[in-house]
Amino acid sequence: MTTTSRRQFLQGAAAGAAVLSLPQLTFAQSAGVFRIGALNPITGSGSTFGTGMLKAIQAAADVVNAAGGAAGIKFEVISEDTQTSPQAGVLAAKKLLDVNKVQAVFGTWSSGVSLAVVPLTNDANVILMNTSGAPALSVPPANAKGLSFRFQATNDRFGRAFAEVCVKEGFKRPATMAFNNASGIGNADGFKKAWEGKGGKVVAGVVYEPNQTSYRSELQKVLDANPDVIVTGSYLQDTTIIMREWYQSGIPVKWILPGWAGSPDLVKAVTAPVVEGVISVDSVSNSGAESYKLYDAAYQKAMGKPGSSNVYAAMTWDMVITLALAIQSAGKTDTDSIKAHIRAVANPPGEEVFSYEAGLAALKAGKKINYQGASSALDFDEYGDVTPDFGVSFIEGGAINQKYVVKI
Amino acid sequence: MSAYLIAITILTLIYVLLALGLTLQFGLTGLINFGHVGFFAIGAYTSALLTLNGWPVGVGIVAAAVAAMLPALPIGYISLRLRDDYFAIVTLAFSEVVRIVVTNAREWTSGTQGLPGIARLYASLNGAASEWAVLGTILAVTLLAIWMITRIARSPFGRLIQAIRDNEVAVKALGKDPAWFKIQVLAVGAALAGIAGAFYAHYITYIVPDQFVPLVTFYAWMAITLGGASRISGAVVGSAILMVLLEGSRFVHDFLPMISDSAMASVRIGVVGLLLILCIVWRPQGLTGKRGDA
Amino acid sequence: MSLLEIADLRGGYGEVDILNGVSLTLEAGEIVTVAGTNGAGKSTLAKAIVGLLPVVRGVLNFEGQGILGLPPELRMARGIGYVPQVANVFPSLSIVENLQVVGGVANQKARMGELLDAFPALAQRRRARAGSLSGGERQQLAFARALMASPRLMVLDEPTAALSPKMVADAFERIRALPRFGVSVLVVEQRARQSLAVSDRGYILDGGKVAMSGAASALLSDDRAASLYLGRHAGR
Amino acid sequence: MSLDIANITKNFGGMRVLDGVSLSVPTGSLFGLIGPNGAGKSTLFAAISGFQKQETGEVRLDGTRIDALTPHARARAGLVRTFQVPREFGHLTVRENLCAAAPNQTGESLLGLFFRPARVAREEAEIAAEAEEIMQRLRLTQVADQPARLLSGGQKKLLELGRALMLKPRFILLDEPFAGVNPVLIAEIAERIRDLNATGIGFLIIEHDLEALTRLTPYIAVLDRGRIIAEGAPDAVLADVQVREAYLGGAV
Amino acid sequence: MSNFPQLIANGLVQGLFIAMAALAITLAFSIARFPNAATGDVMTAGAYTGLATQSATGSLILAGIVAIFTGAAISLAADRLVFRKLAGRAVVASLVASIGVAFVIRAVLGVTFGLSQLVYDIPLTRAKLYWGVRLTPLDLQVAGAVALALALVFGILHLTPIGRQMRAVADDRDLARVSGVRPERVMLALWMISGGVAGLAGMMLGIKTVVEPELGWSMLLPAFTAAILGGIGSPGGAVAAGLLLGVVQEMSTPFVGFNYKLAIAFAALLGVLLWRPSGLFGKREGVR
Repeated sequence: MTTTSRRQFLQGAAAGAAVLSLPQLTFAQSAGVFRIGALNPITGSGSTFGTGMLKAIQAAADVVNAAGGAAGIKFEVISEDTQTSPQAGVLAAKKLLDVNKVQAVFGTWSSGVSLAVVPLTNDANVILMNTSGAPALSVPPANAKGLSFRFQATNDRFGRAFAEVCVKEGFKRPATMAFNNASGIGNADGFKKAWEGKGGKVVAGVVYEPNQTSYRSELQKVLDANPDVIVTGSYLQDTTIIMREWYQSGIPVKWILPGWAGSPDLVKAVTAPVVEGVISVDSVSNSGAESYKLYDAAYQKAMGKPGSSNVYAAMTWDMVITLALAIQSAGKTDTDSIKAHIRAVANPPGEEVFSYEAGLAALKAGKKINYQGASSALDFDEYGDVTPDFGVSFIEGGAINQKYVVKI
Repeated sequence: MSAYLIAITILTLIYVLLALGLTLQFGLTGLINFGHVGFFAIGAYTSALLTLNGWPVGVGIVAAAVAAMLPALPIGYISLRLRDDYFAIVTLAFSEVVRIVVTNAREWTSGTQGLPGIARLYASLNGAASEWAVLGTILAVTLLAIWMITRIARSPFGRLIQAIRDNEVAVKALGKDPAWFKIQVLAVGAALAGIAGAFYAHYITYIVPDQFVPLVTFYAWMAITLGGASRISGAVVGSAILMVLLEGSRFVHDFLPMISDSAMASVRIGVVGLLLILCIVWRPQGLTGKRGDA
Repeated sequence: MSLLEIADLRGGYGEVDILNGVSLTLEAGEIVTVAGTNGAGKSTLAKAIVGLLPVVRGVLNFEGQGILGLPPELRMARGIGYVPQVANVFPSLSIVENLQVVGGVANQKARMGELLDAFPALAQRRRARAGSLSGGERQQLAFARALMASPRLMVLDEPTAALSPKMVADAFERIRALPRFGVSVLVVEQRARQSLAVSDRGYILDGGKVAMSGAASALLSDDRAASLYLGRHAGR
Repeated sequence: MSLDIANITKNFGGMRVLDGVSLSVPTGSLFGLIGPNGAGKSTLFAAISGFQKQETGEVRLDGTRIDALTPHARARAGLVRTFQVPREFGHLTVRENLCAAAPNQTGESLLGLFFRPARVAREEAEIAAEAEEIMQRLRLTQVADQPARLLSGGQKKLLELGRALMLKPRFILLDEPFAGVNPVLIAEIAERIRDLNATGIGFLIIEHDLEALTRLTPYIAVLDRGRIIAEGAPDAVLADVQVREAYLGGAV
Repeated sequence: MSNFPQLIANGLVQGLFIAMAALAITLAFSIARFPNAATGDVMTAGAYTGLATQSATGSLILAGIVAIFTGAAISLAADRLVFRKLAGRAVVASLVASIGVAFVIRAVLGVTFGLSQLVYDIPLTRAKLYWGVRLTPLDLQVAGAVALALALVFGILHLTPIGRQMRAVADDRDLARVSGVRPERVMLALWMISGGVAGLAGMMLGIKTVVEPELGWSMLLPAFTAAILGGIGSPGGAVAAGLLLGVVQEMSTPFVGFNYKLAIAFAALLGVLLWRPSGLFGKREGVR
């Protein structure tokens, strides 16, 4: 522990909060450690995923450390809760950056939090890796320095994937139901744009408010338009209620859900017969890859659930591995070097690697590598966005079986 | 001082501005305004939208104060006929309507996408200097507000609003219109909330309707309850304690590492709740009030 | 042994004492009037006796036993009835329910029957909500309610405050009759002359202390009492 | 010059509380209003002072119709009322209660407060002096700096009267000024009212204490079941058979 | 063309939940004299314990009983430890303290049950058509349970000595005490009933939706609105207003869309209060 950081911190102790942190040892600054700030939605509307995302970061850090670190440097994970709120997210980020002196921030989930935090990481000249969908994150001012990397497909890309699935499945009369937030509306609007671009027509669209006891009137309005499929931008909780109420209505229609809603938790919540035949689309197309299996095992161990129940955890897992490979490749831990090497280790060309150990070995052997992530092939474009392929799964007898992959 | 503590101080001062409005409205006048966050939201959106359209931040902040005051007039006029506790719910409903409107008026507010990239105050200065400048500006505005409310409290106007708190009907019998005074009190509190909202928007640089939920109002109420509703110092002390509670709980983890991260969130909310209860039971008049003030 | 014995009673609502050392006694079978200037502490004394005053110190014995530590409901169970000045009935309860609500009555039905017989105006409207009664009817109901548990002492706080002159006379008649049923009365009254006229003894409070006391007739004829506390004109 | 009430009716639910009340009270007079409980006296006050809207009827003060005005506007026009149950400003001191009642204060406008501080200070001094004088007149000086909630019922009645006087009204509606007041003080209050009346302030007084009222007011009216059933000199009115029947139950 | 009968039915079903929550709030208000913001989290507690019971025993009846007792026990404890100490203080003190109680309850539930959503294991049944209105057996069961709970509450209030005493305390606490009513017993009964209603309401809501930590908290605002709309302190009014609120919200959707329906509820609140300042079933207050 350097005396400066401690003294600086104690100066603020009069503010009261600081007193509580006296026993804090986590911001010890020793040469061989790289501090990662895990900034996840532990509470709030993202709480379904937050803890799993954090566990995946920790598990991946353990993998890196067990392999001797990245360029000999061990990872240390310091976590904070964004509470899925921009304000709490900003304070949490300030704490991570300022008190814990983290050198990268991983795993902001909702677009609101990412957009609020990105100016801070930019100021601190620190990498931010997020799992948000808002298009604004790709461009300045948010990504003015190119330090922001997005491991999730943008809402727009999701919408395009939905449209591809509709074409492929031969649907003619799609309708949309969207949760009234950035992601829900983004998905539905993206779909509408893509579908109409193909000359199709969306027969009905509803944007609904969260936290209702029933969505029956909303559902009724959509069903009144007699669609053959309903495409949603929704979350687990509301989807649970909607699926039940739809099932009870007895009206036949097909569903296309985003993967975070059409998850094993949904099947568990509403029982298998209700969601039989529902199509779930997610950007984790690599479920056959070895990297996914590694992640899945780690997740299973940490959370007691299959990795498929939390696509964001796969993304945060990949964040750690990608960063470690980039550091290994750069041989240094300053932000500019890391930024410069992320694409080098994740994008083609190069030898496809699926685990940190393999990547490490290849890099040590002086090879150019292309990390294939657990969440996607993980190729970053000029905006720091991935354009993953989308896995299309069908819920059959309670199991979520991936049938094919669409590319956009 | 570290940037983190500056950030906490800035947000504390924003809460002080909110709480001061409540001190004036509730502590002095007896108005139970449960819709404070509505005025806060109007201020935030007004300044954000103006500056995003090229107006200077200074103009945005002034406009925020004015825009927040505007709805205070009709709300005051319509609902001041109502009983105190009904007024509370009507104002709460107002703030929810504001949130629903900014959520759904997508052409103006981009709805749930939120407004990113709101200009920062003193953006031209480098990191630390800019933080200090922001802190200094908000501190100056807060001190001005404290001076203003103190002056009001000790004036004939202050005497009359306290008379209204004690017995509104008697005030009417004395030839003074309580509604007009209440509207003014509402408007002053709304303006402070609007300014607080503007500072908030320019500090966080991103606003979205989710930030303007009733919980913000309750936090401001907690601040004046903890600090003491009938004293101006109560707003300051209470806001500081509130922020220590909210942020301090982040550090509880360092004391109790055995608590899992997800449980930590529950522990945090439990600590806030527990301290709130203890404070009210143990010092009903708030930390600044004399016994008997309550 | 006196029925009620008060010595050096002090107390108030918390900030300042309103009672500054009141001493008085009341024997079984007596009617005692407590009069005094405004702010002298008359109503406060009544509240202290029945247990509704938050802060009380001193001696308060009922039938020889200290009751200062008892809550109002237990004092009532010991035999102290109370008719407050205003708000003396439960407006949203019916007349019958107003009587039924009284706790600890041995033979509730029979006792209620007796009281309804004694107050025929109430018996007629037994299902009516008390809130719909006139001032006089409310007064009767308040008396009946207080009598339900067969108290041995009734504390009346300005029982005529809200009544028209016609009703005032009725009310004093009712008070005068109480000792015949074994009920002693402590009545706090602004209409001191009329009240003393039906009383055995009287106390005059001033500044939270007893300023004068004595037989009712003596007080009524006392010049000093008249000029300082009772006013010159005779009551109606 | 008079307070004129013409044909006022007022219903509560299905009940007619005021049934065409008309009354003309000269503004310089002392005028008593009596009636049994529930006759509608306080409701009549509420209608005159604007606290309740009547169904029909007119109220004029010195010839000007005021029945469309709000209560506070009527008070500003010079017609001030007190309440049966005192409505003191409990957390304010007696002195502050009186000061708060002073009309047209620059310091009660936020603009005035911040932009004309000198004028506010000057006015405050004047108001304080006035309050001091009224407290002396009403024997409230000893309790001047006590919170009003600690006063006795009678003192609160005096405080209400004092607050009304701060307005320098033309006409005061007094609702049971003697209720809860010690008999000795009653005579004094009556004396004050007479003094004030001599300075030209008119009074309409509701009171149950007939003795005290009839000594004070040379003219009374009797309200029964929402109607004026008699008015005139006290002796004549009280001798009226109808009045004795309604009000005194025939037995005096 | 909108199917108004169906919208009314949807609204009534939603209104039932608002009504139950509003009933718990209004009961507590009538005697304890403050709007209890912990009601929502008492509901959540009922939902969780009911769920735990159901998954342990498989019995929904038993789950209901446990939910009711949980609600009652938590409310009693909150009264003992917090609210009782604030009696006689300003309403706002109790209100803010009840927010604190709400947070503590939520914290305990969060630590005990975690933050992910849980669901009751209820077999889903298809809806049936009744005069062109589609209703599920679950809707009818919920309605039946609410009706039963209401009948029970009103029976207790009007037909039992303790209910009479509760109403007496609601009218005038001091007068009740000098009439020999023991306030502790009344408060005990009050919190048991109010808490029990909240616990049951929470379980019903949990069955209808999903069980998560903010289940009851997000119900609080509509419930407060209904309690006030019905005239606070009036149990019948709270229930009627809750149903009305549900119906008005759903009926408004063809005209204002789904996003403004909450705003419509508040507009209705404002309209009613301007027309009848004491709520639909509240007592009128005049100035004397």
